[in-house]
Amino acid sequence: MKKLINSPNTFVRESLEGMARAHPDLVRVHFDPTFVYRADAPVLGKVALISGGGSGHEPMHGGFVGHGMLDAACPGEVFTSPTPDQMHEAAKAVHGGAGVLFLVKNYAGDVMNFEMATELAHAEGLQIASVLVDDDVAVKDSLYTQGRRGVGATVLVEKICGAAAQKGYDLARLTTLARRAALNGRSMGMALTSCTVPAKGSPTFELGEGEMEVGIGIHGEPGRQRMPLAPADSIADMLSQAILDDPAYTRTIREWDPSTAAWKEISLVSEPLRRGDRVVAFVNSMGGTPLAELYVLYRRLDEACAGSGIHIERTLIGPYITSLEMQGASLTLLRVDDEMLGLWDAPVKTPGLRWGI
Amino acid sequence: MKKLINSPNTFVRESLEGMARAHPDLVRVHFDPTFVYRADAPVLGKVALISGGGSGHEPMHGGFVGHGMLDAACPGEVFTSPTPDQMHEAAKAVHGGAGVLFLVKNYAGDVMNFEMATELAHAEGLQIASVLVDDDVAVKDSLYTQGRRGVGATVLVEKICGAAAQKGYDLARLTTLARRAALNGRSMGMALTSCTVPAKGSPTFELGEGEMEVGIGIHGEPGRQRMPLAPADSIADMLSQAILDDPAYTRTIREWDPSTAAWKEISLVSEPLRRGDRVVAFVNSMGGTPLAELYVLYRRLDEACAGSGIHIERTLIGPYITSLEMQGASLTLLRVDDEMLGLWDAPVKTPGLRWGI
Amino acid sequence: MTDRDTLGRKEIAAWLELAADALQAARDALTELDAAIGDADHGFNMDRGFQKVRSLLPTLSQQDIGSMLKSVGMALIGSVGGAAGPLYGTGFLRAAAVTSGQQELSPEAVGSMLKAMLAGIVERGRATPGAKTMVDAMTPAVEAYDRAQTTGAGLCPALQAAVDAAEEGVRATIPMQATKGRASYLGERSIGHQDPGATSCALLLKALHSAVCRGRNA
Amino acid sequence: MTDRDTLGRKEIAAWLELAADALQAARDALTELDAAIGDADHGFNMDRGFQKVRSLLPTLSQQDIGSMLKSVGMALIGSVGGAAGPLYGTGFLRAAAVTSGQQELSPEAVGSMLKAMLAGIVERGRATPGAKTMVDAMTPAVEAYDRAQTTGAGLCPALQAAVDAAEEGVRATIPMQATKGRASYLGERSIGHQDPGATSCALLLKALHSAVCRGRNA
Ligand SMILES: Nc1ncnc2c1ncn2[C@@H]1O[C@H](COP(=O)(O)OP(=O)(O)O)[C@@H](O)[C@H]1O
Ligand SMILES: Nc1ncnc2c1ncn2[C@@H]1O[C@H](COP(=O)(O)OP(=O)(O)O)[C@@H](O)[C@H]1O
Ligand SMILES: [Mg+2]
Ligand SMILES: [Mg+2]
Ligand SMILES: [Mg+2]
Ligand SMILES: [Mg+2]
Repeated sequence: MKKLINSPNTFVRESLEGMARAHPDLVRVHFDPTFVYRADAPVLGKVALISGGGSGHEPMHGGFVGHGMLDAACPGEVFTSPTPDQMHEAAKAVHGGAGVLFLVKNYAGDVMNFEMATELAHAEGLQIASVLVDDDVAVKDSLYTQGRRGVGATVLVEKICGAAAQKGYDLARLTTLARRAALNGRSMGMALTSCTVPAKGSPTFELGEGEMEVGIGIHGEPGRQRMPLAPADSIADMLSQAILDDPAYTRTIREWDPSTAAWKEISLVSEPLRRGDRVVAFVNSMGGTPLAELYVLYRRLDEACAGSGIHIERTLIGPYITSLEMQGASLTLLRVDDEMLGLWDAPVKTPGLRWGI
Repeated sequence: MKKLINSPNTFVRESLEGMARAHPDLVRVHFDPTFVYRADAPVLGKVALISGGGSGHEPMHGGFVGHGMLDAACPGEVFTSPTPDQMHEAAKAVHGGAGVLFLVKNYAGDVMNFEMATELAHAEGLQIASVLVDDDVAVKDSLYTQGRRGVGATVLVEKICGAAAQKGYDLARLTTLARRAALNGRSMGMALTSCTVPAKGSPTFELGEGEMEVGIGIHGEPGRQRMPLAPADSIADMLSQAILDDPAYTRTIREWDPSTAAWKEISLVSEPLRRGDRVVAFVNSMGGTPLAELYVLYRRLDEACAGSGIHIERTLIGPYITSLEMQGASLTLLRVDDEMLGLWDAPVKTPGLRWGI
Repeated sequence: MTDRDTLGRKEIAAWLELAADALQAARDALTELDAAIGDADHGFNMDRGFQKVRSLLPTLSQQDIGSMLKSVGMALIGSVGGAAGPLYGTGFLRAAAVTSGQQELSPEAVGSMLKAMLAGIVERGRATPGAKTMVDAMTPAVEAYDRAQTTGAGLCPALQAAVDAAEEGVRATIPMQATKGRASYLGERSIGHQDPGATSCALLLKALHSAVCRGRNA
Repeated sequence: MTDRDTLGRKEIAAWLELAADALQAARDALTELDAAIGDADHGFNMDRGFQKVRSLLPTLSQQDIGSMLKSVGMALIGSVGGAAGPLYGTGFLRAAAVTSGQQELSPEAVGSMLKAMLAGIVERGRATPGAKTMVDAMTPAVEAYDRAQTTGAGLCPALQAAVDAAEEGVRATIPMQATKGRASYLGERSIGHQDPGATSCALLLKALHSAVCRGRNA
């Protein structure tokens, strides 16, 4: 294992310490329990937006804390969901009196830990809501799986909802927006190499020189399928067709209802992309794939969208939701309307995403 | 070789096409000869700032084209300096009547090709100046080498000078600033892995599992020294000490003098960093090293600077001047004064660097 | 059955100590299992959690069994993370609820404790048997314990039956296609691999058996 | 020396064709040499440049030697890039300057052409012999040609002497520590490797010899 770390045990903590020192104007880091929060938190009267998940996906989520995006992020160990006390303490630290929205990626661990945190925060008297992101079209059904993983769309949903929270949306309106944004995102990823979890010290899986994994998530887990390595255009075609051809997707999920202070099962449908839709297109590096290759993929994605009558309104290209040093990429299309587009364009000032300010 | 490309022959072109499509509001790409230029070029009355170099360092330089940074960038083949016609045509396309400044990294190839371009552009009637960036302290002497390589400081110099050009500095003042900024930069880099030049298809050098290369440049060339792999803190200490302890560095370089329209040899001294100095600190990924590891390095660099009485005023952390998918990192400290700091903070809007706008 | 056929506070402490030993020893093996169909962290997660539990043991010595198990549940919830943390954590919290105030558990009470633990895991994770999870080790174990109990077996034979059934349950996860947890993303590719959570579950039960029955004749 | 002991336009064209062949064949080998002490592109650079030159050949057939060499210089400058592009490009431009308007070159004129080429390379790159560059192949070649010339040797023997000296010069770069070009960054680690630019330079001279002397008795 070759990494610029001191030890697997101290990696997450030292990395967070470095981030805090590098961006003292933007973020602070609290330890025991661990969470990253806005340097100017709490922002009074604003809904606090909080996310979190395992580490190893940087800049997500800690790098998205700041003006116009997250109020706090809770990093777990590498690829391990954070624990409920982290979210609970973060919520207490950053809430500004207007409630808290948890944005949760759909993984068994994240979901359960956030559920417990939600109950804790509610018991503490906090007004709390939670929305799930589950955009990975590589996972086909929701009945015979844990449901679709939350991947690339998470970044876009955090940006859009962060802008809305900054603009003063109340908790109910923000929750509705977050659910709508999440339902409009679709992603698919692939890997050229495995990553190496520091504590394990060896690659999670082995791939031959002529092979790739298609339909991967963001935790170094193997994908749906191992295939012969293909040219970038074929890969872009395969991923973008999976997204563009993905039919309506229905699932039942549990969401915390702040009005009744209870979990309710709701059935949600994500509508397929259709000719004439407007999207934000996101080409993401899994960590070890350089920017120049992402642009090769984007070139083809742009053609594919044009061919399907999908209008790319904005782009995001780079390593934003990563799997350590894995080589590979994911594509995300998020259907937007004027409201979401305006929120996308709104100023954001975080270590990982910044414009307009 | 595992890369998201279609073929080594089309890689640079397709990547540039992708960049142009991804950022139509910011940049355009011209082919035959190849250069990236501001979508709103020429900006009348503004000095045009142009840089260039081999491809494989993305986002540098094409990703730094836009408001507040470069007017044009000339990408060569992977790791191969561009040809003089590229710089010449770029200069003709983007100059706004106030002259052109070439920012050149100190490599034999870059220097010679830019020299020829300078002569061509001058012959064309353009007012032209050029400034060399040579900040790599891994190269010790200038007499028995090609002189220090231009590495990390290039990004910072482009940002600072781009802001100054945007602010309306005239060619003479911009040239003086560029030289001063370049003289205040010091960098050093290391690699955990080699990169693979697409056309070659195999790694440029082989490194054992327990080895690293120290004192590398940005072209996948081997470094000054091969050493046993060390913890991140030791690596950060080694790189930062090399920068902090680097003595005054004197070299004779050729600069084009627009007033006499001739090359003149000038002797320049870069003064060492001293207690009390204020710097921009830049921790750069060579392409394959993820952000979380850069923060581990930054944590220690921050300590080292504090220990040496160096005040870090601003930070830049990420993959900005890369060597394809190489794993490794470089550290750069650039001494700044109020003027440079103000220019650093000024708005910038490029595909690769953006804030304030 | 004799008067001594009970599970006391000392045995609970020994269980947790032995579980911490076992999970430390199995750390890399569990992680390898998780690498094949998950994200290569289950061994670290469980080890981290039970080392945390181990560090609490001195503070638990004066507590009743319910309080001990509650502390364990809270420690797991606060330190394991991932899927396993809330699942085992909730399991221990439910076990604590049915042993609240107890200094000693009869074989029946041990059965209730195990049942409560399983119920907590299922309540939290909503997995049914056959989904290729820890539930596939815990469910047959609870059933086997019950069966042994109702046929009049003592604590140790019943625990031995539970361990055997859990281990059988672990093996049974190999041909299953996962429908819960991270392995479910693999679809058919999850077939042929042993579930890491089921494996750690069997280790926990084995530690319980050892804590209670070493030195006794089963 | 006979009337036929000259270098004409046809031989220049043949030279460029053979050079393109040789650099194509040596592409990977030159790149490997550059990987060891540089950035692994010299073979691609030279091949790209001379394939460009090859593509121009049809358009050059009516031109005088100076014009042909000028076109070659411009083509190399516009397509090779890196260090080699401006160096060889300038070399050919200088060679063009001293052969301007010529249809045929005497052995002395060939000597001037080679000398001009070297002068161009040195003027552009400011390398002295011993810096581990193409100058270390070109300098002894020019000197050997001159020596052969002044002792009355014909064109082919003089070119053969130039090639031999260039190849000897290439070998002599192996123990050198580079002080120019990319290899100079390696310091002492550049020792023990053959310079790629010197190697391509010897190939160019060898192609010239072949173009002029195949079918002749040297
Ligand atoms: N919904 C669930 N119900 C029961 N057990 C589950 C569920 N989801 C996952 N598991 C168990 O958790 C184990 C994985 O734990 P761990 O690796 O620590 O968490 P993660 O999957 O979050 O990385 C799986 O092997 C499985 O036995
Ligand atoms: N200043 C110089 N003078 C003469 N030759 C040089 C000089 N710098 C480099 N070279 C030659 O150029 C060769 C490298 O060419 P190439 O690999 O194409 O360019 P680059 O080094 O820019 O990648 C070296 O092997 C050396 O012979
Ligand atoms: Mg995990
Ligand atoms: Mg090169
Ligand atoms: Mg796991
Ligand atoms: Mg080279």
